[in-house]
Amino acid sequence: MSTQSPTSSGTVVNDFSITVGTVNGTGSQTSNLTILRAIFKMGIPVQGKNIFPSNIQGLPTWYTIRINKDGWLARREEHEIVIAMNPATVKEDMEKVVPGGALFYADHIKLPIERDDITTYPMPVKKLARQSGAPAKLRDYVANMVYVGVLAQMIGIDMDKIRAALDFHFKGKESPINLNMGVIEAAAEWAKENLEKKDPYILEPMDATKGYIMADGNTAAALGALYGGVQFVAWYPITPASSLVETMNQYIPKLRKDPKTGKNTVVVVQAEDELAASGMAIGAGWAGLRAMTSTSGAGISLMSEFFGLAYYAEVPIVVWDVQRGSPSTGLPTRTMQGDITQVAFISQGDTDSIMLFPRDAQEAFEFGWRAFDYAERLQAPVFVMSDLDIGQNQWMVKPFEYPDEPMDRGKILWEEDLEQWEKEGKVWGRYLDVDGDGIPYRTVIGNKHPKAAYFTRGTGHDEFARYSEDPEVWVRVLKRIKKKYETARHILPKPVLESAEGAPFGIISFGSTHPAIQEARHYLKEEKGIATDYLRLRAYPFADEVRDFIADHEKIYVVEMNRDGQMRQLLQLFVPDMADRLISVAKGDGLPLTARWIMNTILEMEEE
Amino acid sequence: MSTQSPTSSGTVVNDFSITVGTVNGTGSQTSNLTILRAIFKMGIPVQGKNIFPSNIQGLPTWYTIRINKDGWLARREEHEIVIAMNPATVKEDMEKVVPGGALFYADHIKLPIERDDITTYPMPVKKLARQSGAPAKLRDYVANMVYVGVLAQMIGIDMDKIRAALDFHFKGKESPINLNMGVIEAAAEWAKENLEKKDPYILEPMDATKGYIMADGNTAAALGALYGGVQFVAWYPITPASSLVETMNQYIPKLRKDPKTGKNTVVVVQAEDELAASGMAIGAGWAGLRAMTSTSGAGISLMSEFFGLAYYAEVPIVVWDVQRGSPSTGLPTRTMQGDITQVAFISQGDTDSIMLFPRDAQEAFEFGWRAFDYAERLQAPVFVMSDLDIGQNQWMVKPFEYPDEPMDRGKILWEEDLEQWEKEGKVWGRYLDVDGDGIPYRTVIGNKHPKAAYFTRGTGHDEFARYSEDPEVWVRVLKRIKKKYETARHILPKPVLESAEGAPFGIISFGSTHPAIQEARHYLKEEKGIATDYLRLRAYPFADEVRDFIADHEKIYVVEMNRDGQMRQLLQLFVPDMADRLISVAKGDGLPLTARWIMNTILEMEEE
Amino acid sequence: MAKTNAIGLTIADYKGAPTTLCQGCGHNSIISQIISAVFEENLPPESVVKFSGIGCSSKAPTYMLGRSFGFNGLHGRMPSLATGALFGDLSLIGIGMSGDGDSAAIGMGQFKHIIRRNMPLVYIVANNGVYGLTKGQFSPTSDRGLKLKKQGVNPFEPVDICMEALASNATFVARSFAGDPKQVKTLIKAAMHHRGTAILDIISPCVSFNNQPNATHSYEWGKKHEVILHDMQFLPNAKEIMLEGEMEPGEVREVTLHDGSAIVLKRVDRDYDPTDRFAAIRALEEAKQKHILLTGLLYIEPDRPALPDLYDLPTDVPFNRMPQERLRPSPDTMQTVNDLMF
Amino acid sequence: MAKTNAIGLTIADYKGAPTTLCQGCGHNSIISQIISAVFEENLPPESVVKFSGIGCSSKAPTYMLGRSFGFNGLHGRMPSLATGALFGDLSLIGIGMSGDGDSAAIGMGQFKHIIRRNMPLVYIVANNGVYGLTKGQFSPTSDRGLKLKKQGVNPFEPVDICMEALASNATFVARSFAGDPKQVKTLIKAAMHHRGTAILDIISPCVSFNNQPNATHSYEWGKKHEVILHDMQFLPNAKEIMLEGEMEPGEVREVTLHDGSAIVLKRVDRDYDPTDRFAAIRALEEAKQKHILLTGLLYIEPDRPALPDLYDLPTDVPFNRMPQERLRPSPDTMQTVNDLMF
Ligand SMILES: Cc1ncc(C[n+]2csc(CCOP(=O)(O)OP(=O)(O)O)c2C)c(N)n1
Ligand SMILES: Cc1ncc(C[n+]2csc(CCOP(=O)(O)OP(=O)(O)O)c2C)c(N)n1
Ligand code: SF4
Ligand code: SF4
Ligand SMILES: [Mg+2]
Ligand SMILES: [Mg+2]
Repeated sequence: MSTQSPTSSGTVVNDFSITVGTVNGTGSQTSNLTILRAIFKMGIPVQGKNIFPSNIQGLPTWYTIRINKDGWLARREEHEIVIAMNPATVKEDMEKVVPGGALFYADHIKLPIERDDITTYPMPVKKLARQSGAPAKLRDYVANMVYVGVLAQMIGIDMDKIRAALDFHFKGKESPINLNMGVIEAAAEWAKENLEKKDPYILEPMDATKGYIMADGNTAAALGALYGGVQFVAWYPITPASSLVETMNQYIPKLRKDPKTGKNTVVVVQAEDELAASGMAIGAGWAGLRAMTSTSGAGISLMSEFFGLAYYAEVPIVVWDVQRGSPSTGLPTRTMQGDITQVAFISQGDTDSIMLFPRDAQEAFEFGWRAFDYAERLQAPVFVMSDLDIGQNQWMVKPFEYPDEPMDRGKILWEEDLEQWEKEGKVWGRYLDVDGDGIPYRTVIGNKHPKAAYFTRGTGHDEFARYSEDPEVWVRVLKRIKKKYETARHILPKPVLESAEGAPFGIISFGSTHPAIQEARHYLKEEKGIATDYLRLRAYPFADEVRDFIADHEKIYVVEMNRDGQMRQLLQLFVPDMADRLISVAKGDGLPLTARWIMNTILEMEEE
Repeated sequence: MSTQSPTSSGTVVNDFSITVGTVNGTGSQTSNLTILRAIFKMGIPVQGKNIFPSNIQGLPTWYTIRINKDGWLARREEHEIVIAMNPATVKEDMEKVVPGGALFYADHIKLPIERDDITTYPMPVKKLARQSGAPAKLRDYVANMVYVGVLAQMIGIDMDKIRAALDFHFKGKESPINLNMGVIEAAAEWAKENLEKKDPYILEPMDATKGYIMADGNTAAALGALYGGVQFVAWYPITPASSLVETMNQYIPKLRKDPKTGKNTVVVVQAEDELAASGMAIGAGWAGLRAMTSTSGAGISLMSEFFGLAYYAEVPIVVWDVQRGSPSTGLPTRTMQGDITQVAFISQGDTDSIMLFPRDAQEAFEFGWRAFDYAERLQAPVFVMSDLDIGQNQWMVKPFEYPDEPMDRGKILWEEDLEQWEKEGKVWGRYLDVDGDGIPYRTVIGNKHPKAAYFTRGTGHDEFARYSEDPEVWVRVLKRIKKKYETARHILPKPVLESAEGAPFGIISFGSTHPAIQEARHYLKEEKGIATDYLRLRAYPFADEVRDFIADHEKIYVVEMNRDGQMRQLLQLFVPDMADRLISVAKGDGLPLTARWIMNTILEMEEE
Repeated sequence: MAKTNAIGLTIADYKGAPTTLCQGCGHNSIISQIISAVFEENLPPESVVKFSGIGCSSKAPTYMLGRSFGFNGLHGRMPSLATGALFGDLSLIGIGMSGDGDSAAIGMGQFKHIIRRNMPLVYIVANNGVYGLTKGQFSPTSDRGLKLKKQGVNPFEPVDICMEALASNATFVARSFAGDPKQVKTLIKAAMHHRGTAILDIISPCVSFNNQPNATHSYEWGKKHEVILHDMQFLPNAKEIMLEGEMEPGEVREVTLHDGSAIVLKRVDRDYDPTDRFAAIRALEEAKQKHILLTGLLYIEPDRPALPDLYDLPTDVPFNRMPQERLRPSPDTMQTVNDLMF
Repeated sequence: MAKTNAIGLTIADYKGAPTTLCQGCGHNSIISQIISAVFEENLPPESVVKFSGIGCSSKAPTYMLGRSFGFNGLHGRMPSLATGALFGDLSLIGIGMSGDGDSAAIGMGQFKHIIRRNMPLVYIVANNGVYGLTKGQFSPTSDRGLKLKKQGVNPFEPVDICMEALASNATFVARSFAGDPKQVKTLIKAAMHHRGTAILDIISPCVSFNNQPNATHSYEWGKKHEVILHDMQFLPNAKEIMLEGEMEPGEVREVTLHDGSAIVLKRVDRDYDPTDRFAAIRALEEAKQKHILLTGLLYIEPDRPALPDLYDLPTDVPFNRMPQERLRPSPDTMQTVNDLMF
């Protein structure tokens, strides 16, 4: 994989991974983010992934930071540097270190060093924490700053950049910044005096992060929604979706003060459960508000019945599914792309679904606003299928771009429109397909035109929203709705294609696997000489380009993070005539896929 | 279609359909069932279908009785005899009558007879009802008995058989039997004196119903479950599933008194909603009871989250889905096979589902008891996919057969078993695959062995039911569960194959479409000379025979009652290499498919 | 010519599709009173929005106010739909129709939580103590000991809708009886002016499945056992308060609502203070002991903030008419936001 | 050697996996008291079955009674799972652990309806007024005015678990405080012997997210404001009733449970009758006014039939051990049934 060949000087520069093993609830997140951000500020491409347990305090947790000068930032399975702060896991942590790597460990941990192929650096964590003068209840927390300082010294993280990171984290508040900085500096000083560098891993400033930001996908989604003009949000807390709305709450005062009155233009309701959250959002969407909810697997299941209503009554609503390890309560703090087929076939009866698949935080922002345009244009639920990796980890991405299109409120008729229609002798019926695209016109509450009102229901209805049990009416309406999804195929974000000369097979993937795919493709090309074509899906139902791509390849590997190859199943149904070209490369173990696993799996299948 | 060619005497004997148009809530069901049963007792094959509105009283409702000497009993679209009792629908009812057919109508309905190609018989319904001496509040009801009498006279229904039908209906109670019989006889008398038979449709006794019973599928399912030893039922009322448990309640005192103590051996709880109903049933299944719930579409959606738990925690439970018109609240009083893909992909994450597809009331009985054997053997939810047509209509079927196999309680370990295992040095873990079939051994509450207890959860767990977030454990357990469903394929009811010499294509179908398929195949053969092979699915996941059948045919029509060809989708995923052989013949308009529609659709596709 | 109201509409402008409920169903008479109340209050039908769950009761909105928007949602989920929808235009009045099954069984959670949020809504539980639409199963409000044809005898203590509302700190709790149309109408008027969730538990007999004379949800029982807490009058404008002829000071209580309208309550048997929550609970307990159908305004708290009051929303234009310029942050904020990302 | 109880087990036989809850979490002390109560009652761990929903509180069953079966179900759905499961063997004792979010938000419906059915279960709401596991959002029992880090200020009136239980006619309603372990333990013992749903609303501080001194769910507030209704003792065998030394007749009330055990309540401030439902409601109202944490057995009705009593079930063998011969109708019934079909 990533080569890590020492330079002439015997060092490995800007190309390694650091894993920190701590106990959760001890504030180690601040330390890890500080390291991450400082490296980013040094201009070195970097990404952090948090592998944490489903509890609040006291269990093992790991944070992995990948540093890669070439910008390959997917998860790796190799750990060049391991920092062991947790006695409960120190043994396995030590085993993780690659030969030639380094282990930093808190020196109060009794650790029989069983390996001679790595460098070990004990750190006097307790002593330094005590010396920091921090109050007793902050000791654990401060202890975690010790490893920041030691590491900084040993691999060369810029102290200025560390201060910048702390300054950002503490929003400029002097006292915590100074407290932390003091510990870090003391630790660095200690390391300088007491440790001798023996491992090869070092950092050198670069210029490769200019024009990038660091953001997590939930923040990006929240911001995207706010720029999308979201007006109504109903939610129920659930990992890993909670921070999406919580972050939104933080930004509302900054971003969503009405320029005219100075008042708020978003309503956020914490519902009593997911059924109510979806009901409120659908009510709001029906009433003409840009409405959304945000949840994860269990919530999607509970909302099923409501999604069927929104589908058949044709109510716009945006649903963020920040996917986590499933089935059932599963692995609440792990990532997966496991709800794809469920959403595709959600709710009783014949339904269709619109799904968007953001690649990372940047696309989460973009889909964050666009999703409302699709939902209102198509008068249908739009699911944005994010995942824990996108949602909760920090991604190095291009800055968010201001929406390049005005808000599309879809086909809404107000009083004057209805008058105009009347003048033109046009007949309005809530479910009439006037334009031949399957999308009817709608009115919303408050419209004072005496003919504006209609009665919405989930039971059989005709084009004028009247109750109907007529078999032909039923079939006609459902066929027309199907047409709407045909229209959707042409409106939704197109897949992104990357072709290479002479590719023997294609790869299809989507969402957070993107960096790993790109890296795998790079190695396939560089190490095995295999060029690959790559289609990154961004929406379902699929565009024609997807069919073309499949038609162009004898063999296509569909890479995804679940057990059953769910996206492959949807693709097989899309191209039954070429269903057997689609080969599943699927793993859903809760962790982001690595380039190595993708490459090896494909190579194995190629050999078969 | 069915030929109806008059005999030499100009009559059409035992081969026509009668449709009765009434107002619901007026007791016409009793009249219709009386007609149906009397004809059945005359030895003539007969079936009734109720097309009713989703309200309680005052709306149009139709009941169609098909009489066919050759035993073709699917729904037809032709109505030879129409009885019009409802002023609101009399015009359309008149239009329904086939040329040469007969219209009976209540003579207080002002009806300009616009057709001269049919015979019309006015009936003095009010007068006869008045003369019956029935109390005023029973007038509407009695009025409906008038048409029974008139019809009986005009087509020749045996009065003895009518009395037998009433006797059955009123459980031998003299006074209602006599009241009704009085009206019917008076009406027959009146008809004899005042009407002249001009249409050709008459009945003649046969001997073709001996060895058959008449039963609805919900009753059959209820009985099946009772013979299956069901112990715990939790439900929430919903059309068309309610009568399943309501009927069960009626039979419990008769069938489920403990032979030892004379006490009851079934608990039925009406829950506060479907979430609770599924939760209770899963709790009971977990505790070692034979547990079930019964619902329809909306309920399935609401139960989604719980099904995921039962899947992953491996809890046996039987779920009856009596499907109705969907999506959403849809057509609550119409039939459909619309929940197939939803159930196949139910709940968040990767899941699998077991579905059984009963053909009619008889198979509903059989699957009624077998479902528990599968659920307990496989430690998984088993869905029995019935529909409104099966569930609520009367089917002429072979008598129910006593279970030919003992109850299979699956792999349960009691105290002595655990002791034995210990002696043999075998290790028990709740989720250990000891036998290689993917099915672990379980213990249930009350087991007093100190090592019997385990902790069940929907979160990640290892083979010993211990909490785990380990990626490898997660993958291993989910793979093992998948294996269980591979085992299921070999255990579940095999598809039923009917082959014909020289068939140019195959037909695959399932459930209540069976009679229409058989009739369509008959016509294809008789009228078009096309022999067909037919595979009737009975279970999902599919058996190997399904693959073989598809492999044996270049072209297979998959016939089903929904919009999207849901079963075809599942089949396509089962045989991606032959996915394009499967052609969807699907309609979901709320009514049972007719043989004519199936045949014509296939013929049209053949021409294309 | 048909009588017109102050805004020039006739009662026909307030009608809906012909009812498909059973003849004599209590729900039909509630429908009539809603129609009359909105007509008499001179509200344009467009200013009302109808919501319901699933059930016979929940079908009712189809049969009234045909010129009002309506949403017949899912079983038990009316409150959430209404909550979201009414934010679309907070100047509108929401009327929610639900049943005892809809609100006390599957909908218990949403029923309790809309009350907790005090979302303005006229929340009617058309309470017949039975599941009508699914043909006569027990509901949570069925009498203990009630015998139904296919269901046997109900062994459970009934849910008391008003008690539940009070336990959840509802700001408007009333009980009435479909057989007492005048009171129903007055309560609906008052409820439409209440700023908060107004719970109306209206005993509404199901003539098809639960109208046996001994059932507390029957016409006969209601007629025989109704005891009113007070004589009620609703005055759209409190300043105009004109006591009915016979009323004497001291006999009358008056509650002023947030919009200046008022409810005037005339003493019948005893002085009853509808702003005393604990008294309301006691009254319910006593009614249960005495086996009477106690009707009237049990409790009102006119001043608790309603849900929309918790958001500082613009009021110059309905929320669903707010233009893009006021919803999308301006382009210059983008840079600031990106800077905030690190 | 470790102390053994009457059935020869040590406390270790009642322990579970090591807790992964936060140090100092109130739930941990509830766990300890459950362990002690079962140990002291001399119950084999196999005779208890544990249930829970989802939340920190719902994780608790893992950390106790490792030799008991347990089912950690879904968020808000503990009551339904427990209801179904306990029919498997009605001789067992069910202990359900839930949280305030689990029972008062998503689980409100099931909470109310298990009470209505009076299914025997020790139903503990470990009430911390916050969502612990999802990191500190408001729960329906959060104090009005509570300020949480990422959530702002809670504007809603809290749900009162005990009030809700009383409104639903619960047969056993108690409030306690994790900081008062003795009372918690006594109540758990009594609840285990109650034939019906026993609601224990135990204020159980969340040290990570809601332990500010002014929060009514904090240790500090609880310690300062706890007022006990009575001194409690639980006697497994009523015949043995031996009043504690100082007790004088008249100062003491005694409630006998269905199995002959008894709760003995010693007067503290005033005489409190825990069989008077209305008095319980009043006590809750007063406690709210006075801003105190009133703890003790608020209400008990020992004799109402429990859900299993409504089915005439065999008792000679647990239901889940009943053999096929007693479950499947005999072959000769088949003909009769077919005859019934017409
Ligand atoms: C999720 C769901 N479950 C069940 C049903 C079936 N259902 C329709 S109405 C109803 C009960 C209605 O009772 P109630 O609310 O009291 O209204 P009523 O008909 O008595 O006025 C039920 C259970 C449904 N429509 N949706
Ligand atoms: C259906 C569903 N929605 C949301 C969640 C996320 N969730 C887990 S625990 C919890 C709240 C727990 O609060 P509470 O019951 O008060 O327990 P505590 O952690 O405070 O003890 C939530 C919302 C979930 N697991 N399932
Ligand atoms: S069944 Fe009952 S509730 Fe339904 S419409 Fe008829 S009378 Fe009314
Ligand atoms: S977060 Fe709160 S409730 Fe959860 S374990 Fe920690 S202290 Fe207890
Ligand atoms: Mg009702
Ligand atoms: Mg809590």
